[in-house]
Amino acid sequence: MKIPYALLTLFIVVNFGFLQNALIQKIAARVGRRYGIPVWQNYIDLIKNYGQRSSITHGVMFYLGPVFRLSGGVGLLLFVPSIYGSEMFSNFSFAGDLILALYFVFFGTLGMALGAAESGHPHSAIGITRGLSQVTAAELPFALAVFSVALQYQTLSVTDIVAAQQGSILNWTVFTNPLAVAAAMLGFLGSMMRPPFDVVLAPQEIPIGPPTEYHSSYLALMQTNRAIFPVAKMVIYMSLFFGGATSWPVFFLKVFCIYLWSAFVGVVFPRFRVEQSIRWFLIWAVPIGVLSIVLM
Amino acid sequence: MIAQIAMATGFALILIGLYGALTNHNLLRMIVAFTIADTGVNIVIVAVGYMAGRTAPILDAAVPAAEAAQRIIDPVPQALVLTAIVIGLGITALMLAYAYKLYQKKRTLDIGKLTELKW
Amino acid sequence: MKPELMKRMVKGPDGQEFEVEPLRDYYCEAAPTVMPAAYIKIVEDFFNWARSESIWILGFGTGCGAIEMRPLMTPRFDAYRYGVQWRPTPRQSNLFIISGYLSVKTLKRAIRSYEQMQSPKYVIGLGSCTINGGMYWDSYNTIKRLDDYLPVDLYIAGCMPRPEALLAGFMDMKKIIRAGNAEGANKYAENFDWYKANQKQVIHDWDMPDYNW
Amino acid sequence: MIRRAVVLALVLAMGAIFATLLAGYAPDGDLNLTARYYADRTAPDIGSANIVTAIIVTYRGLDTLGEVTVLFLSATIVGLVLAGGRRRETAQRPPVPVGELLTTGSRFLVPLIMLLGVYVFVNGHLTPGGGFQGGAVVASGVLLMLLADPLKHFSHRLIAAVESVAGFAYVVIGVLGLVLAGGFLDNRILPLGELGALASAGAIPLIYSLVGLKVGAEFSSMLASLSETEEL
Amino acid sequence: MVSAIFILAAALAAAFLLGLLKDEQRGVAYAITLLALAFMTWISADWTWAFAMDGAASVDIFTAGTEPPFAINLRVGLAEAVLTLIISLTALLSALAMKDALLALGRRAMAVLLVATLAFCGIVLTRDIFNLFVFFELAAISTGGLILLSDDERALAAGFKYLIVSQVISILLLIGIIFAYHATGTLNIDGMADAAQSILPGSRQAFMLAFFLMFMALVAELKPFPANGWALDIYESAHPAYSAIFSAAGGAAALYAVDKLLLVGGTAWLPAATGIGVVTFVGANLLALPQTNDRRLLGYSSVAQIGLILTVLGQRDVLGDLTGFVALGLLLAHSVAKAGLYWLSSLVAGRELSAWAALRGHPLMIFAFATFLCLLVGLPPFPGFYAKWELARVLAAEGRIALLALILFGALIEATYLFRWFGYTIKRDKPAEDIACASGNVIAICVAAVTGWVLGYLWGDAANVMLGRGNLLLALPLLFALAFLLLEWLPAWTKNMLAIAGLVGYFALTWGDYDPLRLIFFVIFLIGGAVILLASFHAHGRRVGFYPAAMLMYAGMTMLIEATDTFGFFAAWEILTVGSYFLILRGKHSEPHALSYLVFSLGGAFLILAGFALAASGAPLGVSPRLTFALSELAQVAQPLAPWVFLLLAIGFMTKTAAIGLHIWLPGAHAEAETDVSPMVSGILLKAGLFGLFILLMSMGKQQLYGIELTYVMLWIGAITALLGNLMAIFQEDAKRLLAYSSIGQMGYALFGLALMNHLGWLMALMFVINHYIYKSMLFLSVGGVAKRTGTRAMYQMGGLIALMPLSFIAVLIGIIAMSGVPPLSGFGGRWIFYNAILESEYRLPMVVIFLSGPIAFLYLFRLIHTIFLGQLKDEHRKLKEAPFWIVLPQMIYVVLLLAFAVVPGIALRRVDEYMNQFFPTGGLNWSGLNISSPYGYWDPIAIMIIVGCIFMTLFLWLLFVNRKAQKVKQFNIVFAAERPYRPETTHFAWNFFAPYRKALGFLVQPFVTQFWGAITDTLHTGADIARRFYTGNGQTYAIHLLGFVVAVYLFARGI
Repeated sequence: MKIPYALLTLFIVVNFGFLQNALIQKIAARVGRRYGIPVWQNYIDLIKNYGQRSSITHGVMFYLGPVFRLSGGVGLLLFVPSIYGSEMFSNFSFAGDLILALYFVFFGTLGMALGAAESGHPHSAIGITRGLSQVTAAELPFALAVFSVALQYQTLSVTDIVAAQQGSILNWTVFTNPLAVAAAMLGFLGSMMRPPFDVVLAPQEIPIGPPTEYHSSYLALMQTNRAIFPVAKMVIYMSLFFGGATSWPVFFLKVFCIYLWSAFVGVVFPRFRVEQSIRWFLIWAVPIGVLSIVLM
Repeated sequence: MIAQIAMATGFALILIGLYGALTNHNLLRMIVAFTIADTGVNIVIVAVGYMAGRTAPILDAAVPAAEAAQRIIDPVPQALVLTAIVIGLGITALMLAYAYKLYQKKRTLDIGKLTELKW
Repeated sequence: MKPELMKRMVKGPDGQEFEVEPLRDYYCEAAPTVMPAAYIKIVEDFFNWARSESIWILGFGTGCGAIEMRPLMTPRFDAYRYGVQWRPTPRQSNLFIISGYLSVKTLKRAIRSYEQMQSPKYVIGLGSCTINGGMYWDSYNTIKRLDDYLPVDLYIAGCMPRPEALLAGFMDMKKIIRAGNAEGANKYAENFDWYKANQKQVIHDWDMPDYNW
Repeated sequence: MIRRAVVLALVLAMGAIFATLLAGYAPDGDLNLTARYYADRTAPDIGSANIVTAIIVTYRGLDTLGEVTVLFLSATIVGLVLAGGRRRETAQRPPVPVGELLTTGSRFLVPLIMLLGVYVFVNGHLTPGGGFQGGAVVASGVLLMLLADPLKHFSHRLIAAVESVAGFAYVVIGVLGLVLAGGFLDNRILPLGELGALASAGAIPLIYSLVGLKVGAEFSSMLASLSETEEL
Repeated sequence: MVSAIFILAAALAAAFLLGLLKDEQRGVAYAITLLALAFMTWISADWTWAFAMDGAASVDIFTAGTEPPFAINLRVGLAEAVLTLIISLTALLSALAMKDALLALGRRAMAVLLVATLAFCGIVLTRDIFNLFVFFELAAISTGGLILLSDDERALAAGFKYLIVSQVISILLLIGIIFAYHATGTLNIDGMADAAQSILPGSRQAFMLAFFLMFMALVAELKPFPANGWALDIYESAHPAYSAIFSAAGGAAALYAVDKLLLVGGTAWLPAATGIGVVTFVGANLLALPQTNDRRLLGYSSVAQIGLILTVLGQRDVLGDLTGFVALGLLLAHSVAKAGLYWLSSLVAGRELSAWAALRGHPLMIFAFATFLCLLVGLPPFPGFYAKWELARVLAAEGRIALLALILFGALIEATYLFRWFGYTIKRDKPAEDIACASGNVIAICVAAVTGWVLGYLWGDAANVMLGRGNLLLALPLLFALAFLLLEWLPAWTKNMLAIAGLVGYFALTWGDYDPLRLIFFVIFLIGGAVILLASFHAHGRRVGFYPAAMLMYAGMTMLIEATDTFGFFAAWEILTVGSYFLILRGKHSEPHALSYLVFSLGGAFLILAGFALAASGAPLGVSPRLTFALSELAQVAQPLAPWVFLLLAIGFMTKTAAIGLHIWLPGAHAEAETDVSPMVSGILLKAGLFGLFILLMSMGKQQLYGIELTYVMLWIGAITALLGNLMAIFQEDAKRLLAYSSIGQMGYALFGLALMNHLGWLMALMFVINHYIYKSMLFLSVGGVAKRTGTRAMYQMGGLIALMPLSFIAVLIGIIAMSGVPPLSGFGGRWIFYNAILESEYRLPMVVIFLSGPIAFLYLFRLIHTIFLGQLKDEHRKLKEAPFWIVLPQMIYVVLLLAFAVVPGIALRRVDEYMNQFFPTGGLNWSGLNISSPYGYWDPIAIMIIVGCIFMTLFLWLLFVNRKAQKVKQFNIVFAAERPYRPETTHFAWNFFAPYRKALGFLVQPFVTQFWGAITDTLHTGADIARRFYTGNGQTYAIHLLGFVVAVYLFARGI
């Protein structure tokens, strides 16, 4: 009985993802006083890429890259209950708790890295090194925040954490455990590939890092993932720190606001080199995380 | 009193012998010094056996077997000293032979030159 | 032929000697094939509509026209509104703008990039230099007619057309694509030998496979 | 210079130890336990007039056996060490001219010395002296002969034979002591005889004469090998 | 029974008889000598048999038919019989060994040899002090004579130095004897001992001084440390066979003389003997470090061993009746080993240590050499091991910790330079001329080796009878391992089959009687070992030396599990250390690393020995020191002692799991080992350390030392090890070193889990044990297979092998997915339990360090797979074949195992979970059906696997369908900014892969630890190098040293 509802959640989130990405790009454009892309542009790009007639392949692992990536995104989304309280939209969260979500993030990254490496392109290899270094550094504050929250609520299951935050706004984690949320949000910046930390996919740096050799239908899969993955991650942030969503409108609003946080920071700051971003996380984000644990 | 004097001379001879052996570089002088030390030791050994007012441990007309226990001095050190002398001779003979052979091979009698085996 | 592309004998770690022929071993030698359109027309129209609405341009500026493309990214002209985007790799791009004179040396790179693009792919030539050699008509090292070497879909005249002209050009390009006449890739595949002959006639140090996948 | 100072210091330290020994020394009033036993028991048990000889040959027989081996060992090793030198001896160097007085004197004295030596080690159990002293006297006789006639060739075979036979006999007597009498090297394998007589004190005279012969042979072999290598 | 006096009489008679022979009859003379020596050996053997078997009392032999105090008597007890047997046997074998030298010098030398043997036997037998002096002088003179046998013309100078020193010794001894006679009135040792008690106070001081002189003279004979230059020169220059006699027989005799003398002196002089002994042991061993001449090194080692035995004699008051067992054990081990080594040195032409590489062509000689080294260092089944154990136990019981520490430190140094030498023999390049295989020498060596093993058995038996210790040589696993020594002539694959059958068979036999925890380790050790051994089928030829070493390691591990008492545990620990050392040493460049492995492991083992000894001492409570100490009784150790025991044992076990600070041996040892040895050592051996830690924590639980919680410190060590281990792994260029450092990191994780001291923490540690075994062995095998094919281990020289070696690629892919903890596979299980565990524990800060090391593990794993399998294929690797079948097969088994373990972790963990309840009742997992839930969260492995599998397959099939017409391109068809890539080498990105991390966190991996240990070893070496200049080679200086030594001891004795 779970599968159709899960597919429904997936459908909603994919569409919401595409629209949200377009909207965020439009906002970024408007900051640059540009009109920005039409909201449905992502759909068109997807169809065009999927519609490409020819494609090349570097080997089996080249196929597995985008497949790992997208299954990572979809899996992450489905292992965490989207809507609190509704049996329909708790997806496959029975399979594993917060730790599963925390480690499933690496599933996509690992697959992407393997696929890009198979292409044999040195630029994609350098891109992967940068991506992995940065993501692992960004992972630490988030892990500390998760540990602090787990300590605070004495549980690892997402539904229980969300349940503990119901009632008034004041008992959201952002108010009861601000340090953890601060660390998590700083960590969040690192994993969203937005400007301060976007050296990995930056178009001009080394031709767009890992996905250099990907095109047509592979790129189509990656684009769908680029829609789902951020939303899936933000669902976790929302459930842990911002009281979770009891209905879809609340869900869309909260996810959008979290995404705005990384957009605002992204639009303002220039690009970090990788060792600068590693140092930045270790000097700024980690102490806050540690404080949140120690003070717990 | 006599025993003390004899023993003192014995010790003095030992010390002189040791000092001679440990400062002279020439092998032969060392050997001679050691013989002096050996004689010193022998004197000490005999001096230990001395007992005032007694005679040599030979049972003859002068010292009948019956009152031997009161008349003779302690025979044991004398027996020991005999062996000590013979052994001292043995080692000295060997050292001389070695000195000769070393001179034959190395054309020198200076102990300071025989230091190939070190560290 | 460069030494690294020469045929050479190589000894494997287990002592086995074998011959390595770089051009055969490093590159795929398959010739391009004609890519048929989707099965039914309605699907092809739909795809063409999508292709026209999201044209990804290869960031490969040759000659003086490339500078004209920069304003399109700025708020004043903002080509993103029309679904136009610049992609750094030929793999992911559909449109190749030859913006100005094309020296033989750059032609070699242009051909390599064009062949690495996925079909359907379109070429736009800017300025007169691509049409008839322009002011370099008698130069020894530029090519005179772009059409002999790459299948061109659209020319935008002007000794360097202004951004507005480019935008207009894009609009025309959209019409061509939507009409389904932008089959430059298949044309290239059909007369592949003709194109190759022209190209080899001009490029003398041909040290790459016939078709660069 | 420091070396001498260090040696002096060490020797003085040893001197201090000896001084404490000397100070602590007090000659005994009367014979201690072992000496008293020897004094009382030598006459009846061993029957030797000279108690020192009794101790040397019987009571501490093993020591003496050890001594004899020490001498045998020194002779053999000296022979071994100087063996290398003997080959050069055959190059007949002109003899050093020997004084008239020495040759005649030695011809007269040598037999007397030999006689004295033999007397000393035969009467070892009666009069002071014994095998070793007698052997030494005999060796001095041999030395005198060597001095008189440097090229005098002693047959090493003979000397070695005498030495070995004497040694072997000594060991056999020791074993006999074990088999027949109370223990190894016990002199009661022969009748004790009465105190003071020549044939008294069991096997002591026999042992002591064997020792005398052996010591004489060893000294002469050492002297011979030393003299034959005089080419320094 | 022939009276012992005939030993002396026969020798003398033969010596004199030789005089009668003509010079030409050298053969006859040699025959007589051998006959005489054989007769002497037979008598002493006869006596030994009588005493050992029938347990008869010691027999006195009177000379000259009168009772002892008035005549010289000889006593023959068990000790004397054994010592005379050793002396005469060594002399006989040495006579065989120096046959040509003896024949060259003629009958005189043979006579001197006989007299030398006589003298040594005399020293042992006689009970009269002056007679002892005579025999000592006889020994001195005969040594002077026998030195001429050597063809080294420096021997003469050594002889002369020896004579000078013996003159000084004789002076001291004579004066001592005469004044002792004067004070006590008798020359008989036993008489003197009784008289000494009842001496009147006036002359007591004089007697003490006399005794001091005698004692110093005899101790000088024992070559005490500062004053033994002369002995070393003799050892170096004399004929090796004679050095064997001088060291084995001379040492034994002099030691027994000192032992007899100590009876006279009473307990006042024991501390002095101990002091001199320990100074000699440690000093000689230290100075042996920079030695390069093999015979001089053996000289130092024999001086050290004699010093050790003197220390044991000095502890006579504490050891009581064990003194015989311990002192004789060490003495016999020393004598047999030293004689054997000297005979071996007579075979080898060159004098440097690496010249012994000539032995390599002769496996028998290598075996003998290894036996002698193990005898000397006192490794299990040999007597030295039992002796060392009892010594440690008693010393700890008496609270003499400093002495125990010094002895263990000296033993460690000795093991270092001996096994460094063994490493040179196995690994350095063979010199030109082969060894001179004279039959006499070979016989002697073989007899010595066999005696060594027989002694091992005898001491085991004695330990079993006297102290209830299990006789190691009767342990089935060890016997199985040693049986392989006899099967060396079989081809490798048969031996491999036997080995696997043995392992699996033994498992099938005994797996029933273990609790779940031990069972898991048992499965990993035996079944895991069998699977890895499958990879050994790839080797061809006979692989001499591999199977005994491997089986020794496995035997050690099985005995470790079976051990119930501390002795069994420690014996197993040392057996597996020795076995693994020989195994690692087989690698091509593994010599320095194998040595550092051995030194660290032995250091750790000695700490464990000290720990167990302390635990058994139970001194503070006045509890009588326990003979056998069960492992479970570790819990009852008294409070003031328990933290120290915990500390020692923990550090000992942590050297084996390579915690930070003790880890520098691991990368070299695991990387340089052979293809199929690396997984054994890394996958299985590290678990032995963890097993030890489990036992320790199970029994002793939390301990406080000066207010610091020791498990908390272990927590930090585990965390830092995990972080730095993983961090160092990132920057490695060599694939196997990367995996080795990752093992350090993983062990850090397991240590962390253990130190959490809660239910889930231990469960996590166990999960890591299982997981780490599976994927580390798989990764090592696959990297080994690739290295075998490509001929290199440097990752930047490989690349693009995915098409050529697909199976290895799959194995590595599954391995890294599992290892990085990514959900579907079993690594995630470990991480999940880890999270639950840290939630329960009350500590906070160490978790931060562990969190960082988690993702970092992901980095180096990707580097491994990228640089080897993906990226650009090099020209010379175009024609590579897949890794050999037998190396790939175990990998495939592991893949299946991993998948199975990922889906159903319950099979291994469920029963262990219940077993853990007895230690930590709260916080267990409950295994309801498919779902595993803990107090905090839940985890459903099967559901995850299915969901991820379905999503993955649908997308994969979809993409395959869409790209069915995709054009397969080759390696240079890449978008290279419209240019053509130059060459595969320059377009494969592998060198300095994680440059950003090095820039950001490079400061964390500065080699501080290596510098620290390097500094220690350098100071030891340079210190020893400067100190040994003390022996200037001048005979006179040596005599001055001796005099100075006497004066120093006098001042020291007067001081106390």
